[in-house]
Formats: sequence, structure tokens, C-alpha cells
Amino acid sequence: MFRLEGVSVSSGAETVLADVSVAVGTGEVLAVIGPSGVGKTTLLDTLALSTRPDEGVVRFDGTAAWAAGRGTRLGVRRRLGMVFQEANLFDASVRRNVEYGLRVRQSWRERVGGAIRGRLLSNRLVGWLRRLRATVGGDPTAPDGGSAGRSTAVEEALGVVGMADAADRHTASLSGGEAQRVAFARALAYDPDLLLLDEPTSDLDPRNTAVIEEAVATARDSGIGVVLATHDMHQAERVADRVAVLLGNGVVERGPTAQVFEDPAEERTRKFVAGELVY
Amino acid sequence: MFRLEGVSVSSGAETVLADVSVAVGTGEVLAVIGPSGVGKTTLLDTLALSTRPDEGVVRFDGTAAWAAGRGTRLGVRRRLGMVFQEANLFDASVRRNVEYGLRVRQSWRERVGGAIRGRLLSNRLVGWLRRLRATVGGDPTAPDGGSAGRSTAVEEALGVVGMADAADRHTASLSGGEAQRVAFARALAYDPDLLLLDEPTSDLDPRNTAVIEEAVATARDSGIGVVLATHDMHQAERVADRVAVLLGNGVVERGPTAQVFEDPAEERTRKFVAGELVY
Amino acid sequence: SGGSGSGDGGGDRPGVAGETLTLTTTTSTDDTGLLDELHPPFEGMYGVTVDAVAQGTGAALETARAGDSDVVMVHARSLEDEFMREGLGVNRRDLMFNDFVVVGPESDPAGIEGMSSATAAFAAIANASAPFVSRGDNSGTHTKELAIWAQSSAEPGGDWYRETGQGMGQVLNIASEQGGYTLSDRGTYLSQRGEVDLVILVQGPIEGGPDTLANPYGVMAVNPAVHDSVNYDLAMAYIGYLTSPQAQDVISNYEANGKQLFFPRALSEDPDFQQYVPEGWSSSEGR
Amino acid sequence: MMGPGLDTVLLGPLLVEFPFEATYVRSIISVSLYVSLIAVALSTLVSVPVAVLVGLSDFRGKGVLTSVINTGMGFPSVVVGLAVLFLVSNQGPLGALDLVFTKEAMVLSQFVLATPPVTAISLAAVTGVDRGVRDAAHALGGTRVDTALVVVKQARYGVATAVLAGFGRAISEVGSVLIVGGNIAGADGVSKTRTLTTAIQLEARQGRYGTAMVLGAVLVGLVLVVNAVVVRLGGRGVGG
Amino acid sequence: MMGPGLDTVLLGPLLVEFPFEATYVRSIISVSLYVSLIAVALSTLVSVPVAVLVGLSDFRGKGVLTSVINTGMGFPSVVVGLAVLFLVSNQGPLGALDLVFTKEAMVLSQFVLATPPVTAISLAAVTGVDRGVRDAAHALGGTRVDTALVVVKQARYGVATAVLAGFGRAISEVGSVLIVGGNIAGADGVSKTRTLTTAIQLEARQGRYGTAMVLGAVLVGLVLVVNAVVVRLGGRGVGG
Ligand SMILES: Nc1ncnc2c1ncn2[C@@H]1O[C@H](COP(=O)(O)OP(=O)(O)OP(=O)(O)O)[C@@H](O)[C@H]1O
Ligand SMILES: Nc1ncnc2c1ncn2[C@@H]1O[C@H](COP(=O)(O)OP(=O)(O)OP(=O)(O)O)[C@@H](O)[C@H]1O
Ligand SMILES: [Mg+2]
Ligand SMILES: [Mg+2]
Repeated sequence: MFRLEGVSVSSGAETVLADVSVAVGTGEVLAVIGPSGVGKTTLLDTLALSTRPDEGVVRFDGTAAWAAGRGTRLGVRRRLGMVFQEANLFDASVRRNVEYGLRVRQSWRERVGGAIRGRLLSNRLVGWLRRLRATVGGDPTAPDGGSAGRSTAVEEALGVVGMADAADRHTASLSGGEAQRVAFARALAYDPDLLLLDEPTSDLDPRNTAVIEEAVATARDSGIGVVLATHDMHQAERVADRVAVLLGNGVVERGPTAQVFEDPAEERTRKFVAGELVY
Repeated sequence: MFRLEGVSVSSGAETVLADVSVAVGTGEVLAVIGPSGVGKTTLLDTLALSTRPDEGVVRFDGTAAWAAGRGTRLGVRRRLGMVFQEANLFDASVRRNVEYGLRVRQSWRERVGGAIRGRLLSNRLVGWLRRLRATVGGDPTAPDGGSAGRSTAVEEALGVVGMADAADRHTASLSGGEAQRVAFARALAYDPDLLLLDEPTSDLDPRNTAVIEEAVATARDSGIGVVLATHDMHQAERVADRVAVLLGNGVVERGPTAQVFEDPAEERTRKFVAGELVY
Repeated sequence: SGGSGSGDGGGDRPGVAGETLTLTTTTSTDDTGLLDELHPPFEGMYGVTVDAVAQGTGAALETARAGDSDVVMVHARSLEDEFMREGLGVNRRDLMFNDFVVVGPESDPAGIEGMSSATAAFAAIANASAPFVSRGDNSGTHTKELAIWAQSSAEPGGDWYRETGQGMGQVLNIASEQGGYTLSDRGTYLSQRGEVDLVILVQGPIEGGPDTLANPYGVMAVNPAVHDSVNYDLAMAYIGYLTSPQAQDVISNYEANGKQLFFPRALSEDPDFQQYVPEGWSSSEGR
Repeated sequence: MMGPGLDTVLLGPLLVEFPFEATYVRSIISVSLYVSLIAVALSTLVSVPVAVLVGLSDFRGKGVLTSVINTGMGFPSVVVGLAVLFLVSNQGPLGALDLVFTKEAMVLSQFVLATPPVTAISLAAVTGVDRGVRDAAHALGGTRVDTALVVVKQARYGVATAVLAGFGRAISEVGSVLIVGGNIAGADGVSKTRTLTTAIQLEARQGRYGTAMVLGAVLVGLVLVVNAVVVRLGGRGVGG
Repeated sequence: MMGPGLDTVLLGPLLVEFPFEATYVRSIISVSLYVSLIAVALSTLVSVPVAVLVGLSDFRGKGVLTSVINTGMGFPSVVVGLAVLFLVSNQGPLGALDLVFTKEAMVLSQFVLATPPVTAISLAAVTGVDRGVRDAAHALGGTRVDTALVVVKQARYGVATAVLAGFGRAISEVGSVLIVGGNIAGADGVSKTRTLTTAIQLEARQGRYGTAMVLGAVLVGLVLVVNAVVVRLGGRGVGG
């Protein structure tokens, strides 16, 4: 269970979020909707422990993250997958990007080994090392643990978004939508417990949007909690279990999806969803 | 009348567009739709003279732009307004961004004068200069030409997208949707003849989307040609006069909006619009 | 003589006031501060400026060779003679002298203290393989050092002999840090005595040591027949001033740390004097 | 070397009584600043356009050119000094201008030394500018100059660092200014071509380490002031 | 200084017959490379982490700290040389280590000189890294070290330029290595602490400009090779 409790965030002199509380459980999709500039991204950043709130508590399974030590927070972040509003891909190959989450979760020993196997050593040298390992008592045919597991997960995650063929391309050459799909694969690859999605299909055509939405549903069904910031009301209706509506500086309405869309408690919610809200 | 005639573009070894022709007249909105990575952005870049096609002609009112000199192309670019898929804002204030197009269309004399008045000189010094100008025979109360006209247009363009209050903010502090709206204002401010819009509402909520769509309609009605790359079929239906469907390496279907959406000649078009196309 | 009237300003100007004389000299001359005493009277006399450029001996002569200076003051007789022989200099005059001393650590591992012969002292240092720090830079001092080695029975070389290729001050520092011997001009040694752990072990002629350790300074004008851009008239005036009783007085009165650094030489009864004579001229026309 | 100050007893490496007359130090500082600032200003005028030109275009041999520019950062100052000396010397191609042992010759050699670092670092900064921003500057109707200005503005922090690196190199450099300038000061203690660095070297050569360090502190203080001013101006520029 | 080669007649400024024995030149090159490469390697190890640390955090006084780092680019080498000399001289705090006039002391002074430019330029490069990429590295589970590695990788072109600038400064510098190293060569022509720059300076002082230029060309060639290797490695790194 992941939650914000009475969180206030300001940037500069401006208050962005005031006394906001939201919670998302495992196996649940929470959609956060609201107009441009209301604070959806800020809310997700706060959940991701990237932004420290001025007031309030960010709680993960009961632990107040900012009151705990850096190690605890690292542990929390390691349970998160995040897709940013902008793709924010690293200037490297698609594979390196999608690997990133897995790589940083490995020990240095595994990482260095993987790097050497993957990049620096020629096949001949690898064979030589295998034989050496065999001589000193190991099993030369054993898979390379980390590295092999890594590449399987990477391929799988890229397969989900239809980008498996692009693994060796450099991110600079991706189209807007392709970049967004790679960013989704990157957040998925290491099997997080909480998925934070900031407008994950904003640059995608209907078919690719459906693919991402299916992936979200699958994640939810396998017990992953999802927070989805979106301006696409139809998308929220399609995938969310619950909806929180941000207006002004806080959550003006929350509840099961059907209720919020069909029978909102607030007139402002109805207007916003209908595209009529002038603020 | 702006057109691509038999244009082919490749990036690296890959052919992105092969033998593509499209045209957009004044006072007309052409929507370009197609799946992620098909080449919509590439097509817009080609129209904007940012990408030089391997083959084919980019023609503006009869002039082949790449066969003409650099000066001609600059003249063409000065008739264009472009909103990129990513906001691509300059690292400066919102006002400086929206001013950019106007500024580069001024003479150096006007620009330097405007910069001095706007930034370097204190009010006292400006007053002093005014008096000096009066003494040597000018009219001390005359408006500052360029600079004043500039700021009116900037304020107006920002007003259209509801960002007038943000003129003095730095672009780094904008939310995703705010940045997109500023980018739209930037393309609008200098009153172009052709507006190239690459997913201009991808990060916007329904209300802001409606605002942009209204602005597009107004532009069209005042004789501006618009090319709109979008993955939002509803948007295409709402604002486009004609639609071109990109699939594979080229335009598989084109025609009036209603015809393409309701009675497509190609089965693939129907499938794509319905979000069923697997490619 | 051959080059008269070819000075920088030409003969049509009323005087030399406002002109600049460029002097290249060695760092050791400049470092003593003597030039700052010598120049103001000359500058006042003619209303001119002297630009003193302190360089290595070789570089000072090279600059003059290129015609970038008007007059040279160095202390490396063999190089000066070569300069004159090549016809690059005119009117070399002996100016002053001081002397070299052999310095080393107080402990004096080679046991050279009080020796009256520099060659013997060098031989003893070589025999003891005691550290010896050489300028190694073809300066006047280095030239002298090599001449002494050549006269001595010993060969410089091996681990104990270190070439530094630096100025005298730095060499004294290195010798001090490494507990080594070196050959130094007296002026630099005196001005740095406070900072280094070195004592004079073999004196030069000023304090009764051997004449081999004398260090004469000469001054030469650059030949205007080679470089017509040099300010020959002013250079000659400068040499005339330096060798006058007035300047020679300044030299003999100049002290640092209470010690006289230079001894005038230009007014001796038998003044040393070289004149450049273009080839093919009869020797009687030389003056 | 100034008469009375000369024999001042040095109390310790940094606890020196300042042995110079104010005019002497002032004139040295002004020569240092004159030479370094002009040289760096000229370098900037050349380097930044070159960096933008190279950085924004793709051509065969760009890697080689970059290596050559980077190599310039390792030009030994003595060699540059000698090269400039050949140029301005009496018999050199610029001999007629009579530049040997003048501040102008020093500006020239400092210019040669400062230009490679300013260019290389600006190039790195310009290369880092987001491609999309460049495209925007171009597509929205900018000329090549407009685009270049936008790029330089985006890279302003890096470019400012480049200029400061060039300034640092110029003002701290001793090898070339010594050769082409000659370290000349009048007998009245007014510097003609003596800079802080050549004065420091002069003191160090004579073993007067204390005064050398004091002059060094003056130099470092000067650089700090210039840097603070540039950072200040740069900081103000961010908003615009 | 090398017996027979010494008196070789100079034919002209660049048309010299090379007057050195190969051992002499080889040993000088190896001292130059040893000192510069080790110093720059150490500088890089210190500078890049410092640059990342300063670049990625916000704190009061960051502007001042940046100015101070930039100021370091203007440290006069003679002063740095003197400071290191005090440190390592017999009476100095490190006197017991017997480092005066050794390559190790030269490494120390080169380290002091190279670190500010490497830090300042890396800092500029790191500062230019897109904020979103940093956030991604952090949010996707990276430790501070992981984030730093991502940032350095994004800024690799700038960081490489920083390292090359440091290398350029170290290998071309003459003031401090002369003071702390002493420019010592044995009578057999084997360099102990003589570098290419101090050898060049030695030739120049003697007016042997031609040989100075030849050694200068060797030095520039060396730098070019090192730069080409770094650019090559950097170029390969881009794909990964
Ligand atoms: N620099 C490049 N190098 C290689 N391939 C590139 C490069 N730029 C674009 N591409 C490829 O060209 C194709 C078209 O890209 P483009 O950006 O035009 O697509 P798009 O239709 O705009 O897609 P999206 O809807 O995802 O923005 C894509 O497959 C993309 O990967
Ligand atoms: N660094 C900053 N400095 C000042 N204001 C900021 C900063 N970052 C964000 N803001 C402001 O905070 C508010 C919330 O921004 P946020 O990005 O969370 O909005 P959002 O709901 O995600 O909007 P969008 O739908 O447009 O992405 C906006 O008004 C934005 O301008
Ligand atoms: Mg947002
Ligand atoms: Mg696109």
C-alpha cells in the first residue's frame, strides 16, 4: 500500500499541492486526472521520492519514507517503475536503457562481469575464461546468471511494446511514440511493485495505446499497483479502478471510476471531464 | 499552396518515406495520421525545410525550395509556424520564447534597439535618451515601433493558450502541458502562412485541447494553411478538412475527412482508425 | 666607420629624445638590480628609455643576432668573440667584472675548502663522487664551468653530476637541497646566501682566489650594417655612457647586502677593446 | 629590484613586508589585465563562432578537426612564444610593425594560447545542446546567425567556462609572454611588458619566494574577481 | 649538453639537424608522459566526482564555489611550483619523504594545476545534462553512484574535453615542473626530471630556437596522438 498523507508541495513561491492525500493498493489502478499544470506530475514525483514534500508523509507499506534513512528510500525506489511525461531516455542504445533498472539492482560484481562479457571481451577471450573457470572447478556451461537473465527480461519488456527489433538502436533515432514505448518497457523490465505512469500514451496511436493499456491491466492483475496521470478521460474510464480528480491545489473528488465519471459529486468535475471547465 | 512532390526520405539505411506527395492550400487543415514511427514527424520536418529529402521536390507557391538559394528558403521558413512533438522551448523566459519568431524577423537595428530598451537600460536612461532624441529633432512620445508591436503580439498569442500570466516564468518551470501551450503560442505569434503542428495537444486536457482546436479553426478561417500530425482520430475528425493516412512508407489513403473516416478505400485505414491494425 | 648615420630615426630629427634603446642581457646581470641604478642618469641625459630584456646568454645574443635589440651586455667571452667575428657586433668594450666561487655544503665531503685552484677542487669533487650541480645551459657560468673541467684531470659524468638547465638561483637551491657543490657567480650567491645551506669553499680573484675564476662583462652594439633598423647611434651613446667615469662610479658604488658586487673595468690603463672591421678593409681604417 | 624595497628582510614565506612601490604593482597588474583581457576577448570572437560552426555541422574529418583543436590545448607556451617571436621579429613577416617586446606581441601570443581551449570547450558545450532546440531556432525562421545565437545561449554556462579557462590560461601563463614581451620594466618601476607572472618568475629566480607568493596571491585575487564578475553577469543572463 | 650533438650547426629555425641522441629525447618523452598522464589520471579521479557532486546538488554558496573552482584555472604555475616546493623541501611538512626534484613532486604540482580545469569543465558539462535524465536515473532505482555514472555518461563529450584540457595543461606547463623537478638530466643524457617543456625552455634560453621548435613539434605530436586515442575511445563509447 502506497500513499500520500496530507502532502503539500510548493515550487518557488507557488503552492502546487496543498494537503493532498491519495492511496493506491496492490493490484489496483488509480487514475489521477486534472487540467494542465494542476500538479499531476508533481504528485507522481512525490510518490517516486524525487520531490520531497514541504509537509505531509509519503508512506510505503507503513514506513514513512522521508523519516527513514537513505537506504530505506533506495529500497522503496527499487520497488517503483516510472514512465515520465517526457521520455527521459538515456543517450545510449535502447537495450542499455531498458536494462538500466535491472543493472542497478545487481551487485557490482555481477555488473562488472556483465559489462565485461557484454562489451569488452571478444568471444575468444570469453571462451578462454570459461575454460579457465572449468579448470579451477566451475561448470563451464553454466549460464552467466545476471547478464543472461537481464537480456531475457529486456527482450520481453521490449516485446510487450513492440520494440524488440529496436534493441540495438540509439535512442536519439527514435520517433516520439517509439521513445515513449521504450520508456514504458524500461519501467516494466524489472517487475516493480508500483508503476507510476505520467501520460504514458500521449504520443501513441490507438493501436499502441491499446497495447500499453493491456500491459497496465496485466500488471494490475499480477498484483502491481498503478498510478496513472492522464488527460485522456476515455483512457481513465477504460483502465482505472479508482479516479482522483485534481483541481486547484488538491483532490476535489475521488472514488470508483464509474461513479466519478457518471455521477460526480462536484459540478466542477463534471465540467472538467466534459471539456467545459474554464479556470 | 505548399506541397511535397514524390518525396523520399531515409534516415541511416532505413527508408522512412518513399515517394510521398501531399499538398495543403491556404485556409485548409490537412491531418496526417498514421501509427507510431511511420514518418509523420519526418514529413513535417521535410515541409519545414529542416530535413532535405533524398528525392522529390518541396514546393512553396510554385518555387522548388531546395533548388532555390538559401535566401529563398529563409523566406519560406519565415512563412512557417511549427509546433514540435516535443516542446523544444528555449532555455529562457516564456516571453523570450514567444518573441523569438518576431525577433528574427526584425532588422538588427530594431532588435538591438529593442534589447537595449527592454533589458539593459534603466528607465532613467530611457527617459534621458527620449529627451535626447527630442532635442535632435525626433518625437519623444513616439512608440518604440518594433518592441511595442512585439510585446502586443506576444501577449495576444499567450492569451490564446491561456498562458498570459506566465510570460515572465522560465520555461524550465513549466508543466508538460504548459510547455506545449507556450510552444503553440510561439508558432502563432508572428502570424505564419502555414502552420505545422506535430501532435500539438498530446499533453493537454480536454478543455485546453478545445482551445487549441479553436485556434486552429480560427487560423484556417483567416487563410492560414495547417498540417496537423495527430494520433487522435477524434481530433482529426473534428478539425481536419482533408486527411492523409501514412502507413508503411507512404500515403495509403487521402481525401476529405468524412470520407476517410466513414468510408475508407483501404481496409488498413479502417483497421488503423479503429485501433485494430497490427503491423 | 661603416655604419654611421644609419640609426633608427635617421639624421633629420633634432635629437634622440623619446627614442627607446633595447638592451638584451643575461638574467644574472639584471637580477642584481645594477641596471636600475645605471639607467636613470642615462635616460635623464638624453630623454630616452632603456628597455632591458633579461634572457639567457644564448638567447640574448640570438635576439641581437636577429636585430631585435640594439645593444647586448653578457659575460661569456668566447660567445662574445664569436658574435664579433661574425660581424654582428660593433665596438665591444669591457665593462666590469666580478668573479665565480665554488660553493658547497658546510660538511664539505670532498674536502676542497680553502683550495687555491678551482681545477684541483673540481678534481677532488669528482674523485669523491660528491654531488655536483651544473647549470647545463650554455650560460656564461656554465661555459666557465666546462672550461675548468677541461683543465682538470677529471671527467664530469656519472650519477653525482647533475645538469639542471636552470638559472643560477635555482641551481643554488638544488645544490642546497641535495647537499651538492656548484660553481656560482658571487653576486647571485651573495644575494641568496640567506636562503641556502651553502658556503664559499673556493674563493674567486676578488677575495684573493685564482684568476681562472674571473667573470668579465662586456657590452656590444649591434652592427647597423647588418640590421638597418637598430638604433645604432643610441647604442653607441649608451656604450659611451657605460664606459664613462660617471657610470663606472655607479658600478663601483653598487652594493647588495653591504657587499660590492661589480668592479669597473672600462677605465683600466690597458682597456680591452674590440672593433668590428668589415672584411677586406685595411686594418688601419678600423678605428 | 626597486632600490629601497630590495633589501627588505623576508620574514617568512608569506609573512613578507611588501617590498614594492604601489606604482610598480599597479602597472604590472594593468599590463597583465590589458594583455589577458584583450587576448581572451579576441579569442572569444574567433573561437565561439568556430565552435558553433564546427559543432552544428556534420562533415568528414570532423573528428580529426576536433582532435586538432583539442591538441591546441597542449601547445607548449615556450614554443608558441618562439613562433610569435619569429613572426614579429625584425626579419619576420611582421617585422615592419616593430612589435618585438611590446604588449601587442604579448596579446598575439596569448591569443594563440587561449584560442584552442576556448574553442574546444565551447565546442563541447555547443555539441551538448539539444538537437530539438536547434531545429526550433531554425524552423521558426532564424538565419544561421540566429540559430547560432540560440545555441550559444543554451550553452552559455559551458561557453562562459570556456572563456574563463582561456582567461585563466592567458593570465597565468609565463613562457610565451616572457619571450615575446621581454619582461621589461623601467628603472622607475613602471612596467612596460612585465606581467604578474613574469614578475613572479623574476622574484622566484632570485630566490625571493615570499614576494613571489605575494604577487601570486594578487594574481589569484584578480582572477577571482574577474570570475565572480563573469559568473554574476552569466547568472543575470539566465533569466533573459 | 650531450657531447657530440651539441655543436651541430643550426641551419635555420626549423631546418635543424637533430642535435640529440635518441636516448636523450626518449627519456625526456617518457618523463613528460609519466608525469602528465599520472597527474591527469589522479586529477580525473578527484575532479569528476567533485564536479558531479557540485553539479547535481543545490546549496547556498554554490556560485561562490564555482567561482573558486574557475579561479583555479588561473593559478600561476610558478606559484604552484613554489607552494609544492615548500611542501616537499627538506624543511617542509613532507620533507621526510625526500620528494624534492623527483618525478613524484612534479606529479603533485601538475595534479594541483590540472585539477581546477578538469573540475570546472566537467562541472559545466554535468550542469548541462538534462534534468529529466537525472530524475530517471534516480527514480528507476539508481543509487547516487548510479545516477552519477549516468550523468557522466550523458556528459561524456564534455568530460573528455575536460580531461584533455587537463592533460594539455599538464604536458605543456613549464613553470612548476621546472621549480619542483629541477630539470635534471644526467651527464649521460638520461633525463631524471627533465620534461619536453623544460628541455624546450633550456634550448630557448640558449638561443637554440631551432632545436626548441623541434622538441615543441615532438610535444605537439605526442599530444595529438593522446587526443586521437581519447577521441577514438570516446567515439566507441557513444554506442554503449
Ligand atoms: N536519426 C534517425 N536515425 C534513424 N532512424 C530515424 C531517425 N530519426 C527517425 N528515425 C526513424 O524514422 C521513422 C519515422 O520517424 P518519425 O519521427 O517521423 O515517426 P512519427 O510518425 O512521427 O512517429 P510518432 O508518432 O511515434 O512520433 C521511425 O522509425 C524512426 O525510428
Ligand atoms: N521548478 C518549478 N518552478 C516553479 N513552478 C513549477 C516548477 N515545476 C512545476 N511548476 C509548476 O507547478 C505546477 C504543477 O506542475 P505539474 O507539472 O505537476 O503539472 P501537471 O498537472 O503535470 O500538468 P500537465 O498536465 O501540463 O503536465 C505548474 O503550474 C507548474 O508551472
Ligand atoms: Mg505533467
Ligand atoms: Mg512524431
